[in-house]
Order: sequence, then C-alpha cells, then structure tokens
Amino acid sequence: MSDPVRLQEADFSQDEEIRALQASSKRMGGIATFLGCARDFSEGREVSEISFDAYGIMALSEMNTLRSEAIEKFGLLDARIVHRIGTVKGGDNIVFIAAGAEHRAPALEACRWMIDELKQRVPIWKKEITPQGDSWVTPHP
Amino acid sequence: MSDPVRLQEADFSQDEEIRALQASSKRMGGIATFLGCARDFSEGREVSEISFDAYGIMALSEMNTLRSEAIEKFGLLDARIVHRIGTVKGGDNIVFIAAGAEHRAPALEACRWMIDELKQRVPIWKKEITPQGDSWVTPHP
Amino acid sequence: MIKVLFFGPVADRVQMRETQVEFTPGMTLHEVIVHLGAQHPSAFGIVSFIAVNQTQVHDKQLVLHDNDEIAFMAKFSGG
Amino acid sequence: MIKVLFFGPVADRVQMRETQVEFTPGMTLHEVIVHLGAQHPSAFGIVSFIAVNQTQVHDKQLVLHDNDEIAFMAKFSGG
Repeated sequence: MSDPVRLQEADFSQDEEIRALQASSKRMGGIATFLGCARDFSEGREVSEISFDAYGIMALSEMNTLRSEAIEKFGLLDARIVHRIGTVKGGDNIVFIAAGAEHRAPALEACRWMIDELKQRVPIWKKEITPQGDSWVTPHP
Repeated sequence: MSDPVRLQEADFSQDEEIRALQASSKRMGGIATFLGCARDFSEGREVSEISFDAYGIMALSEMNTLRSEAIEKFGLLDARIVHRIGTVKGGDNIVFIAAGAEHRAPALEACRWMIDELKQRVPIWKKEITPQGDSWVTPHP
Repeated sequence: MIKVLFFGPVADRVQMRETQVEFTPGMTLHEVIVHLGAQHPSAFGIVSFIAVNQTQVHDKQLVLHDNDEIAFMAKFSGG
Repeated sequence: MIKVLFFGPVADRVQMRETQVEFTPGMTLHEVIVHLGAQHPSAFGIVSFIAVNQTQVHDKQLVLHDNDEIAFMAKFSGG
C-alpha cells in the first residue's frame, strides 16, 4: 500500500488512491477529493509545461502535518495528499487530496481546508513554461 | 464517451469519469469530486447490502437539471453525476459527483452544492439490508 | 385513465408499485389523494412529495388531464 | 558552518541553490539575512518565508547553532 502522503514525479491513479483510502475503514460513507491539474491556458497565454521546485524534506513534513491536523480537526477516517514534482504537461495531474469520513459534510469541509492550507504552507513553487518564455507563478489568494 | 449524467447498475471508474470531464476543456485547473459509498456499519448495525428504488425517468431529469444549474450557477467548465441503482454491497460506490472549473473555489463549492441538492431533489430511496432485517433509510438533513 | 406510481417505502406500504384511477373531466389532484389516501392511510402518512408527469407539484388543486402520471413519494434518501 | 538553501524564484535570482555561511557562536538569523541580503538584494526582496531546520521561523533574533539549515523562500505556489 502506497504512503498516504507523497511527493512524486510519476502520475497517480484516483481509483487506486480511493481504494487505499477506503481500505482504512468500513464505516466510510463519504469521500471528497480535489484534483488540481495543469491548464493549457493561463492568464491568456498558452502553457506547454509546468515545472516544479520543492523543498522536499520540508514539503513532505508539512503535508504529513496537514493530513494529521485534518484528520483530527474534522474527525476523518483517513486522508491522502499526493503532489507531483518535476515537469508536467498541460492537462496533467498536479495535486490530489482525498478526505474520507462517515458522512459527507466533514469530508467535503476537510478536503477544501486541506487544499487551501497546502497552498499556504507547503514549500513548492511552480513555473509555467510557455512559447513566450518561462515564469514563476504568482500565487492567487 | 459516456453520458455525463447516468443512473446505472454497474460500478464506475473515477479515473474514467475524470478523464471524460477533463476532455471537455483545456482550461480546467480544479476538479472537485464527491463519492458516496455504502458503509458496512450504519447506526450501530452491520449492513450487508443496500438496495435502491428510483423513479428513473424523473430522477434522471432532475439530475440533468441539477448539472445544468450547477454549471450556470458556479461557472463550471463541466460536471458529471452518476448514481447507481439495483443492489450494492458494503464498501461499494453509490454516487459520484464531479465539478471542473478553471480555479478551485467554484469547483469545490459546486461539488458540495450538487450532492446536497441531489439528496433533496432526486427521487431515489435506499434500503439497508442487515442480518436483523431490511429498513428504508430515513434521510439525514 | 390516470396512472399512479408508488416507490420505495410508499410502495412497500401500499403493497403495489402502480395503479390506475378513472379519469373524469375537471378532477383535481386533491380528489385522487383523498380517494387513494382513504384506502392506504399508512402509506399516505409518509408521502412527502407528489409529482405529476415527473414534475414536483405543490398545488393540490391542480386539475388533471387524461393519461397524467402521478407519483406519491416518501422523502428521498439517495446519494 | 550554516547551510543556506534557495528554491524556485529565489534560487533563480541568487543564481544558486545552496551556499554556506561561516558559523560563529551567538550569531542570529538576522545577521545571516543582513549578510546575504546585501549580496543579493533582488532575491531577498521576494523572500516571504524563512525556515530553520525545515521549520518556519518568524523571530529573526533566533540564535543559530552550528550545522543549522536555513531556507529562504518566496511565496509558495504549489497545488
């Protein structure tokens, strides 16, 4: 079984992540997920690739803390956070967050909280590679 | 390509649904999903199976309306709603909702709105089959 | 004829999924409810939604048309 | 020695990913910032977060230890 918190170059399968999440409890009635993916167009420009830089050891540690806090705060049965690093193409998966709970409300709330917090707390930077040149992405609030 | 709104006995693949959702636009940066699944335990009882009854023609029409309203209300790029009918076992998938947008906030909000509205509006009833007998589920608010 | 449908918990209590009511010009939804409700009081006690031709209806004074399809439904519990 | 790390937009402006600063007993984070900031003003202009040993630090008067690892980071843009 893969680790519930990962930084990896390879793509992931949502089906596999969900199966791993479900395996943690027979009481799971609701699973909320968020999938962030690379857009082919951003701010009016064509984006051919996105490359990531990360402070790997700190990013992983922050992601693990985030998962534990979400489980505690929302009473989740389990949660998973996977973020890709390296270089991805337009349309490719970037980040996957899943929250599983007995009922839907905590799962949905925790999923939203985790992606919002991840963007605030996890030391990862993305650079858009376009035909007009490369540029680091300025985070949106 | 499968229809974005379906009532079906067969299980579904999240990976396939997400791929179909992503195919609708190259500007999709955030996809929020909700997966409802059958719990093995509910209200302290072991649940071996869940069977569904549905007013199929009306359910499908309400689900289509719900999808169109969500796309309009939240400015989504696309959305999908799949609900299983027939009989499922503990742990099996029941309902899948996906909302895709340029950014994460509308995707997350629309996903939550759709599952809340589906439970209010779509004529489907579930019956828990337990070793102690069967009982129709009383909806939670 | 008016086609009448029952589902889920309501169907269990009525012990059928479908019946028919003779159509008479000018008849209202209310008359059908009174007629069937007298025969199946326990089932109609849990009816929370009524649809006519697959659309939810709130006005019981609605005048029916021949071949209308009425569904009497308990609270939904899908999802 | 103090190990200093740069990432993403900061690394681009410093034009390196890693450097070292001589450790002296009692030295503070502030002294390292002043020292490196003078050499790389444009990079330090976009530093929004500082971590010491992989933990975010807000107090620039923090006293460093030999072999500490400091990271100077721009606003995160992952996810």
